[in-house]
Amino acid sequence: MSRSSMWEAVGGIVRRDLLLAMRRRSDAAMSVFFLVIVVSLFPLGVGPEPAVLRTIGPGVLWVAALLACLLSLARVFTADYVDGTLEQMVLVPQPLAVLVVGKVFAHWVISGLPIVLLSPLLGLQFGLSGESLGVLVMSLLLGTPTLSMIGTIGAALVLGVRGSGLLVALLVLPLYVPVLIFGAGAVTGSMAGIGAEANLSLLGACLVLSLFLAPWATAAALRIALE
Amino acid sequence: MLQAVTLSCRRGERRLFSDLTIKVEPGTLLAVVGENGSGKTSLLRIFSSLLPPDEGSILWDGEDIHQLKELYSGQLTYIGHLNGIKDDLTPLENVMSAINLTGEACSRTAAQEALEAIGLKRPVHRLPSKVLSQGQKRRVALARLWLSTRPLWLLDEPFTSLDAASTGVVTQRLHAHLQRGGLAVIVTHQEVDLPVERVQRLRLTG
Amino acid sequence: MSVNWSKYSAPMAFYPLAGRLIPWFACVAVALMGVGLYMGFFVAPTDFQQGEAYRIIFVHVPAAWMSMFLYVVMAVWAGIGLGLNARLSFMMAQAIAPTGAMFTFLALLTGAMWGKPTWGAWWVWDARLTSELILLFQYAGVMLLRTSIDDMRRADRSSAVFALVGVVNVPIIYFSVQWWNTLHQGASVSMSTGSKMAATMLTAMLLMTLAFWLYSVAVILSRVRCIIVERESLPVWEEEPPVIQKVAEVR
Amino acid sequence: MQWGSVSEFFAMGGYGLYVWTSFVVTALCMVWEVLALWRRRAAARVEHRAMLLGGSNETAA
Repeated sequence: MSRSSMWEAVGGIVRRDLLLAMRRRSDAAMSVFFLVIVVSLFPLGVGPEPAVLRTIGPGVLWVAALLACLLSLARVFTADYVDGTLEQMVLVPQPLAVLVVGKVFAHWVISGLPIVLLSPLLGLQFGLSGESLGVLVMSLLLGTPTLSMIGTIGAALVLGVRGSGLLVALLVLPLYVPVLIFGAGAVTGSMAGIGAEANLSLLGACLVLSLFLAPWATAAALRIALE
Repeated sequence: MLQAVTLSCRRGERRLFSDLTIKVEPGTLLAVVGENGSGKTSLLRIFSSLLPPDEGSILWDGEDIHQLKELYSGQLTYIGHLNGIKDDLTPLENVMSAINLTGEACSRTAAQEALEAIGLKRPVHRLPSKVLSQGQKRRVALARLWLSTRPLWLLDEPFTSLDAASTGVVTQRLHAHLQRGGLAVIVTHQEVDLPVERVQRLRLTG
Repeated sequence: MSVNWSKYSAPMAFYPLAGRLIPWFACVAVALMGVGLYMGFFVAPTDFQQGEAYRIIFVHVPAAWMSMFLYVVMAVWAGIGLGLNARLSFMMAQAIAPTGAMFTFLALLTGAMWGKPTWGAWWVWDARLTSELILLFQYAGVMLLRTSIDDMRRADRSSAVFALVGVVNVPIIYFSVQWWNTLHQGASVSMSTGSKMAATMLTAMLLMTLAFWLYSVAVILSRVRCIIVERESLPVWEEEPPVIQKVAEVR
Repeated sequence: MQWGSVSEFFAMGGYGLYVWTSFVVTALCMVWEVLALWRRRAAARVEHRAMLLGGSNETAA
């Protein structure tokens, strides 16, 4: 149970999940495509008025990012649950919550990071200025890990439950509200010229809070799901 | 030493077993037999600490495993009814990542030797696991036994879909484990070809 | 044989106790509600700003308070259940959820009824109403998670974990929406009438809150009795408490 | 007492619709909840009797 063996275990999980994602690149690409499509639908629905698009841009981008994260949640534990690797993960001599952080990190790299990297392009579609694009990337960089953290609680709770896809949305979306408010607020704030720092630091606070609390809840939910 | 003390378990309304007390000494194996649905797998999962018993407790060297928590996990190798291998990874990657998960380093050669020991030839090591047969997948899972240094092995139907030769190899490995003072609990519907004095049988009637 | 008797006897011992308490809570609740309504409609004066519409707060505020309070109580029972593995705690949590959700719904509905004449809009995105809405979703989540899981033990524990996560969430939501409102410089509206409130208004509101609380206790206790009967498949005892000794023999 | 007549009381200074909807819906919800619980209890009782008559008298297993 030394520290090095803990890193070995967490690193092992991250390496394995990234390797699996490399083998199935289409899975990771799907949530990105989803994001692009959803975001592109809005101008078609609302109309091409640049002023309107600029106003709704931050909210639309953030809601779409949130939904893309939600869609990818089903993948976090389901395969592990079905093939038995989750049992193995629960039965290792390291604290489960720490391993969960590894799982979440890998999940974020696969499904959250592409969203962050793609967001400036999508922001251009909505006529966001250079500075606002920077804030958008920054807010997503701070916010999407929180979304992954919170989302895995829901993913663990609904493991193997019938109708889990819809249920996880119902459980997780209310928990996403603060992140959405601060994230979209940061971009709106920078556009309105009142600065994004306060919102960004609140996003950071959310990340820290979720980093401390969510893994324990997820670990508890996983143990319950495996009983 | 592994002990079950006044254990009882029920799933839903059904009582699987109650007031079960049993002791497994170092160097011996407990073979749990019984019909389908008699609670064999539940008992093994209770031993593994995955499933808390409704009553009673499991003691490892006299201490309750739910107090020991991760310390107990560090004592056991559990191979369940599910193989715990990834279809998209090769057998070699599967073995290595399974060992990594337990917090130990695993060299490529060690993993290769383990896979060869259970009769999986080199060319197979590099195929994606999804093309393997059921028996081959089971052997990939069991290859971990050749890398395990843990004193307690918990195996759920280890011989399922194995041919006679592989069954013999796994039995030999079990024997070696017991001779080194290891313990094992296995769920099986087959006879285990081990010296009588090392095997204790528990029949669950359900 | 060392058996944790408390685990089994608790729901059984609780059943008759709850049965004896329910009529008292129910009667006092009805009486207080009567007094509260009388105070609210006949003693409390007309508000000079809002006219008679303000009288909605005599149901709105108690319903909103109860919805939050019951959620916290539910989470506490859920936490006790997870910590001590006590079945009665999970049953209490299960029994509280529907009543809590009902009060949340009522708080939202009466909030809209109050908002329309006062603000001119059925719905305003202020921190309180938004938190109530999210609270309703969380109650729905707890109940749906429970009904989606067939294994009773897992249903208990999973919904308990979610209830506890929700407790952390609601204050954060409240704060974040308030923050968001200042950013958007929305109407700084608030449902409390603050210090302007006449003493009789406050009395009526507190009486109604107390009445709602007692009503909740009565309803929740009687629901927990139903749950005990359904889940333990035990007889519906009329008067006599069950003889635990005898049950022990059967087991 | 600020009400001149019964109709004035029901009018609630022009806000009758809002005030009475709030109170009536609240009352209906509570009555409905109590009735639903009463029925649930009755159902549990009937089911239990049926179980006893059905011969399975393993009450506490």
